[in-house]
Amino acid sequence: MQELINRAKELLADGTVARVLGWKAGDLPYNPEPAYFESAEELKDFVYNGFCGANLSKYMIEASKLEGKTMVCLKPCDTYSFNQLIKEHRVDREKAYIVGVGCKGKLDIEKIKKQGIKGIESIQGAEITDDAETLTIQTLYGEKTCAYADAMLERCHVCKGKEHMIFDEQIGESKETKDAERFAEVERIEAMSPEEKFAYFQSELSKCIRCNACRNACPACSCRKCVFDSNKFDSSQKANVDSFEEKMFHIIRAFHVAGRCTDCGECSRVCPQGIPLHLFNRKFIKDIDALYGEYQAGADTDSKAPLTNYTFEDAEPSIVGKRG
Amino acid sequence: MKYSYYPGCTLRTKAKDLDAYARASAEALGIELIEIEDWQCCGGVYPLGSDEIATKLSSVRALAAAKEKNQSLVTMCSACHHVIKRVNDDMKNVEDIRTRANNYMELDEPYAGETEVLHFLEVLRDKVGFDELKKKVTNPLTGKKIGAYYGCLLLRPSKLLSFDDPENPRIIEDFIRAIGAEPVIYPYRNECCGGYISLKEKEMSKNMCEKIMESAEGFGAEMLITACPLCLYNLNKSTGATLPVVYFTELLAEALGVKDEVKKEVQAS
Amino acid sequence: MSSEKKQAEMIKEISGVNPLKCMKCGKCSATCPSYNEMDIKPHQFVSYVINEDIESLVNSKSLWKCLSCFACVERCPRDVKPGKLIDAARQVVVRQRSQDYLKADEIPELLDPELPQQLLVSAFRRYRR
Amino acid sequence: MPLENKEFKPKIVAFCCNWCSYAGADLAGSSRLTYPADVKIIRVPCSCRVNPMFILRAFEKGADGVIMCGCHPGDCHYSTGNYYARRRMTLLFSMLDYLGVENGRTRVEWVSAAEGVKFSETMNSFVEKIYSLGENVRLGDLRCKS
Amino acid sequence: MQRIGVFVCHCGSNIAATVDVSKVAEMALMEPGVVHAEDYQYMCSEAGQAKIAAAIQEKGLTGIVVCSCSPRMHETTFRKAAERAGLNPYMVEIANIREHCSWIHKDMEEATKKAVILMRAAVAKVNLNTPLQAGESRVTKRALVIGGGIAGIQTALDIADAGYEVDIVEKTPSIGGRMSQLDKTFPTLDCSACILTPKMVEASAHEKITIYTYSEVEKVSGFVGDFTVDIRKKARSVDMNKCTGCGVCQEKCPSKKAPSEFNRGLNTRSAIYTPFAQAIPNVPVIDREACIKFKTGKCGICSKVCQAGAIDYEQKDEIITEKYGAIVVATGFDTINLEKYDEYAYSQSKDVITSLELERVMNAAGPTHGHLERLSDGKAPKEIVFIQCVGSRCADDRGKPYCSKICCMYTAKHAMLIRDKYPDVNVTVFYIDVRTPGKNFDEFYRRAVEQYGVNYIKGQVGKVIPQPDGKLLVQGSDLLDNRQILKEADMVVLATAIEPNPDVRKIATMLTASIDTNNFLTEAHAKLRPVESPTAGIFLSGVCQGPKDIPETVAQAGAAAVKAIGLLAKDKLMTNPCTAQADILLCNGCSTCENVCPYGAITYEDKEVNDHGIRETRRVAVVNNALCQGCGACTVACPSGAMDLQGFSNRQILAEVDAICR
Repeated sequence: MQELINRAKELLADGTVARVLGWKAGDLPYNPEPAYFESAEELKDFVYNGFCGANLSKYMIEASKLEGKTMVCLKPCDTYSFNQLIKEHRVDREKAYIVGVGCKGKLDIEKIKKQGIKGIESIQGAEITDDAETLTIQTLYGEKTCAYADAMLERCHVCKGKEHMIFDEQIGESKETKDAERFAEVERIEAMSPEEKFAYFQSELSKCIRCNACRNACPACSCRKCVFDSNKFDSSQKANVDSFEEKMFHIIRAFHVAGRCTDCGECSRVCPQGIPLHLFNRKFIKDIDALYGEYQAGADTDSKAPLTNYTFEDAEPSIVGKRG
Repeated sequence: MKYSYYPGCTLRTKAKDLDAYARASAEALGIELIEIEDWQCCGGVYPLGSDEIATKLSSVRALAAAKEKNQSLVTMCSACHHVIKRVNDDMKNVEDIRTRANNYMELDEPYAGETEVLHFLEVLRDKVGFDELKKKVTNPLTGKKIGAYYGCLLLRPSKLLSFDDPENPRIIEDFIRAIGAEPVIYPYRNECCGGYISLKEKEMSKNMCEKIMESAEGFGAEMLITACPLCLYNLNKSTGATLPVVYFTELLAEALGVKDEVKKEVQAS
Repeated sequence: MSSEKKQAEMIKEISGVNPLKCMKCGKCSATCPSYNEMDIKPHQFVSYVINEDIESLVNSKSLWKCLSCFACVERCPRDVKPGKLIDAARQVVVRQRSQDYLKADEIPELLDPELPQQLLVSAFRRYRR
Repeated sequence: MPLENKEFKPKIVAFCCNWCSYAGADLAGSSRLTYPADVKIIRVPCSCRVNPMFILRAFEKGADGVIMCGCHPGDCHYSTGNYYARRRMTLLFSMLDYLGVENGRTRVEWVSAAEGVKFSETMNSFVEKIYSLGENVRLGDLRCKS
Repeated sequence: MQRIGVFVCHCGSNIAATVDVSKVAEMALMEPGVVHAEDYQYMCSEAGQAKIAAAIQEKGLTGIVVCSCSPRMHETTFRKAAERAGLNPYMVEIANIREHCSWIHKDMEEATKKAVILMRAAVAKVNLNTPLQAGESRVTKRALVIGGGIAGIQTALDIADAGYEVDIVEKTPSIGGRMSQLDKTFPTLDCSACILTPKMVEASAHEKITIYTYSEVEKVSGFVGDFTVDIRKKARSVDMNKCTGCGVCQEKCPSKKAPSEFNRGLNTRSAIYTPFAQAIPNVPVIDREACIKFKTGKCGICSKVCQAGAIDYEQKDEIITEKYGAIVVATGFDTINLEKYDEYAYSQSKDVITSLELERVMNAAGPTHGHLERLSDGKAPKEIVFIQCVGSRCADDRGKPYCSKICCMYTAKHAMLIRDKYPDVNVTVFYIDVRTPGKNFDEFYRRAVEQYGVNYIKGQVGKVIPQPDGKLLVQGSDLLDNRQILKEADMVVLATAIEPNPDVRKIATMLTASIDTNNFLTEAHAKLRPVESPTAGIFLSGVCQGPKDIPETVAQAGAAAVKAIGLLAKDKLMTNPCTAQADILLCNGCSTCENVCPYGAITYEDKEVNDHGIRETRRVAVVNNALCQGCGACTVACPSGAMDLQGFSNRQILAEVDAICR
């Protein structure tokens, strides 16, 4: 972390960048938030640890409009999002000084709490430089421990890899955290009977409160105005006429980002209701891979997206019924 | 190359030698034919009726057994090939038959036409390759003018069997070339010999066989080969056998130089 | 439904053939190797089914003269496939017990030493229930 | 839940492209090839004009089945529209299937202007399927248990 | 709020017999925005249109719904009627209660209910309609004809005679097409070349016609009135300006083994060749596949013997880019491949030939110099069998489901000509039906039977059986005598099905012209617009649209020319205003729409926007209305809904959905 701060100070000092986009400590030990830093002074609040899950690439849309360059800290998985935004002309590569930061898996406070660890005062072992396999947590009720891997976000268990897809320089080591199959959960649902699938999604989606946190965090959901807020489809934000709208919202949101979603997992991370929203996007990714060839959004900036592409021999929609 | 082998009733009883030739040739070609356990007779005729289920089950059993081993199913006999391949197609494409047959079968996993059904000639053409076969021939049948007799069951209906061009086939001719002999093409090679009716309508099938023989002879054939034991019997029986008619496995064994050995064994047993 | 109509429906059902597709080109009859032995010719099978004259059909010699060689099935340009109709009519007959075309007691005299197993098997399947 | 005695009359929306399928439906009409009145056709210029939102909206408003018809792949009046539509619909239908919605409620069929017979056959079989599936309950409400 | 008038047409009894039209009108009055509703016998009649006009003026209507036949039939009629009464034509919507309702339903109550719903959907849509203004585009006064057969030549001549420039693009080295391969033509038995050659000469001499032979259309862009076409002029290896057409090169060329396309492969030609003696232009091409010089680098004899120095081995393909206002497709046909019909032994015997091959055999310039002889041994045949419907009228995938239309007549012609010239030759025709609708056609066929004694047998042939002695045994059925026939023949002629030229698929794709399942180009209306493609500015001439004989082809060629002339005569065209439009306030500038636009109609520009007080420069999509054809692909690709389609807007379609599901 110190190395990052030092580098940020240098870049600010020599005028390479006008500001730094990173994370600053929050009011709790586990809720750092994205922040701009414009001076060495401000950088004293800079943090980078296991709780810095937020994907900063989306902030670069606005930062691209600002005067001067912005140093942005991107984890390997965030760089996919950044590439995708370049492809869609939403960010200006020239306005970004990308520091690829190392990552050893990001933490999910909910997972820690689920282990019965309450009244958290401080957490050790979440620092990025730390090799510790274990988190040591001071609570009101004394010291607790928790294995780092057990506290990791779902997305880190299916990590796309340690490589930064785009960067100006790299700081810090990354660690392989993948220990699960990316599509296992999707496959588990696919194998259910229609009744089970329906029951599963019904129970998950009934938690939705339409807070739009998923939409706000999603780097692909970066429309100036969401269709659900505009009157173009008579779907503008209003009291839901019926419960169908939630489902429509999530299906359409997934559809709009299909072929563009890098599977960064922010939607699920930020959902206050803990709905596994990534399972919608990942279903599309799985289908796209199977039907139209492997495709990883954000792996490059110039390939044709699956939904703006076609082949003469593409599968017919009836394949859905035939897959059994 | 390992295959599930379905010998069929005739090659198991009256025509053991044809089976023995086939096995010996296969061995010479590095093909392993593993006989399906407890196979049952296919019935010899494909039951056309869309409501026939019971008559299709013996084929389904054999197919499911091959599937279990993840092997293709190979037959030497055109009738078995015809019946099993068509039943397989039913299992793959006709939902009603598939459902009902599976209800009878009580397999661990329902069978849905996954197995590939091959006539041994197809194995030679598509898996071994006739060029490759040619290289393995030690005793080429040079100079022999042979007429291929296809009959009906191998070729028709062509859409289902997708074996060869039903009106102008070439697989047996290519086979004949591969074993060093010269094929004679004659127009009656895909006309029926009347095998199925030869039990009750002897005169009719005799007429048909004679037409075939005459045509082959007219175009200069010295010998006919066939891939169907019923045709073999009928052509030999119903005509004065003006031309010798032999089974393709016998010639194959001869060309591969294993025939005499097999002959001895069969006679001994 | 009259019994003839029922039988006609049954033949259509078992065979899967729609006789109305026939354009009466006669290619089946031009193809059939047993043509001269048949009293009802292959192309006529279609009209017998359409006209529901099943009585004549099931009493026809043609049922037993058909070789099941599928030549008419292969060459029919209209996807009618008269061979399937003939087979279905034969089924209608042999499914009635007493109608077996091959009687058990006539088998021994038809046998000869080289007769392949499959001929007997297939004869049973074609002629008997 | 539908009343037991009430006869089920499905609502079925058919999106038809102007150049092939709408014309195919016209041909079915002028050839007097019947299909159930439950089908109502909406004319769109091309199958690629059909937004997944239209389909979901139809279900939201109580449709029991939605079918989309376009020119055969390769024959699109705008050359490539139906290729995009094909991918979009495949993914959408797969998603609906994933959510546990009976996939028989959605269908895509390519019908040319010359295929009046196919149009009517398609509609007949689709309506039959919808009758067999019954009223659309799931798509109407995924969130709350009724 | 709109003021909408609903007009329900009885269409005589076509609608009114099944739909309670007055009920529909009555129900319409309950719909939002509807201020007027009436029903009438024939809405499309002058009186019907007058009713619409009167209502527009009297009730101040702002929108119209006509419940009638398909919009494909009368949308334009009603739009024009509305326009005459002072209403924007795009404020008119049609509810199709005939083709989609009355004609397919029997139960009056059910049909009426459906008609009401279709009316509601149309009303819901009109409520959201906005007046649209058609733009204008210019017309390039030049036509392109693709294909240089009789259809293409006739179309080109007719257009050129009207004073417009025409280019003909022909794939082969000469114009003339299939007709140049024919010997005689029915039903008058004129010599084909004698009537075709003058037309070929006329076309080549016409000052308004440019002929590109040995050329293909490579790329088409643009739209009606303003197409841009790339034509690939393949390297001929002969300088067209220098060549005198003396023919010495062809004589001296040592490579003479290439199969002659013109003679259907029945004999061979030299590597440098003109397809036939009367070829236009009379300039040979070098077949580089066959040429020794191109294959080995050695030879060059043609260059040595050419006094004009016209041979140019270095010549390269050339791309010519030209603008056209109209394009006529006249790509013609070929016979189907007989590979799948080997029961007729076509690939097994040289004496089994197609009818087109027989044309060449009977032609004095053909492989046998016009002598009727067997191609296997040159012997004169004594018995000839013709087989009809080979590959036509087939329900399976071996052949074609349609009737090829010309075979009955040309077979009668062949039979007659053979019997006339060789009275000792017996001719038998196996037929399924003899179809002779046409002026003097049946009389012609009867002459073949009555005057020339051609033996017609009703029944198909099952198999042609080559015999060891070279004869052909024909096994067929005689359905009238109920017998199977075995007939020994010396030659068998197959009336092979015709199919559209295989290139037409590629061309149709470039033109975005629709094609049916048999690869015939689709006409805009089967009865009322038979020579126009549904794609504006594309016209159809000859067999590319459907099987037809020479008189019909020439008639259609003329009709296509008239339609093209009608277009070229205009100085400006009204463009379809139903195009895409980007809402720049919503546009993300992501380029997704650009990626799916088949017309390149979308570009991105940096534009100054004022988004609720925020002024900034944004990258936004801009639609070129002249290029946009209104497919809507972009509207769905756009995630933010910035892209919408005028006339088929998201809200309009959703309103229809809602109305139907209500």
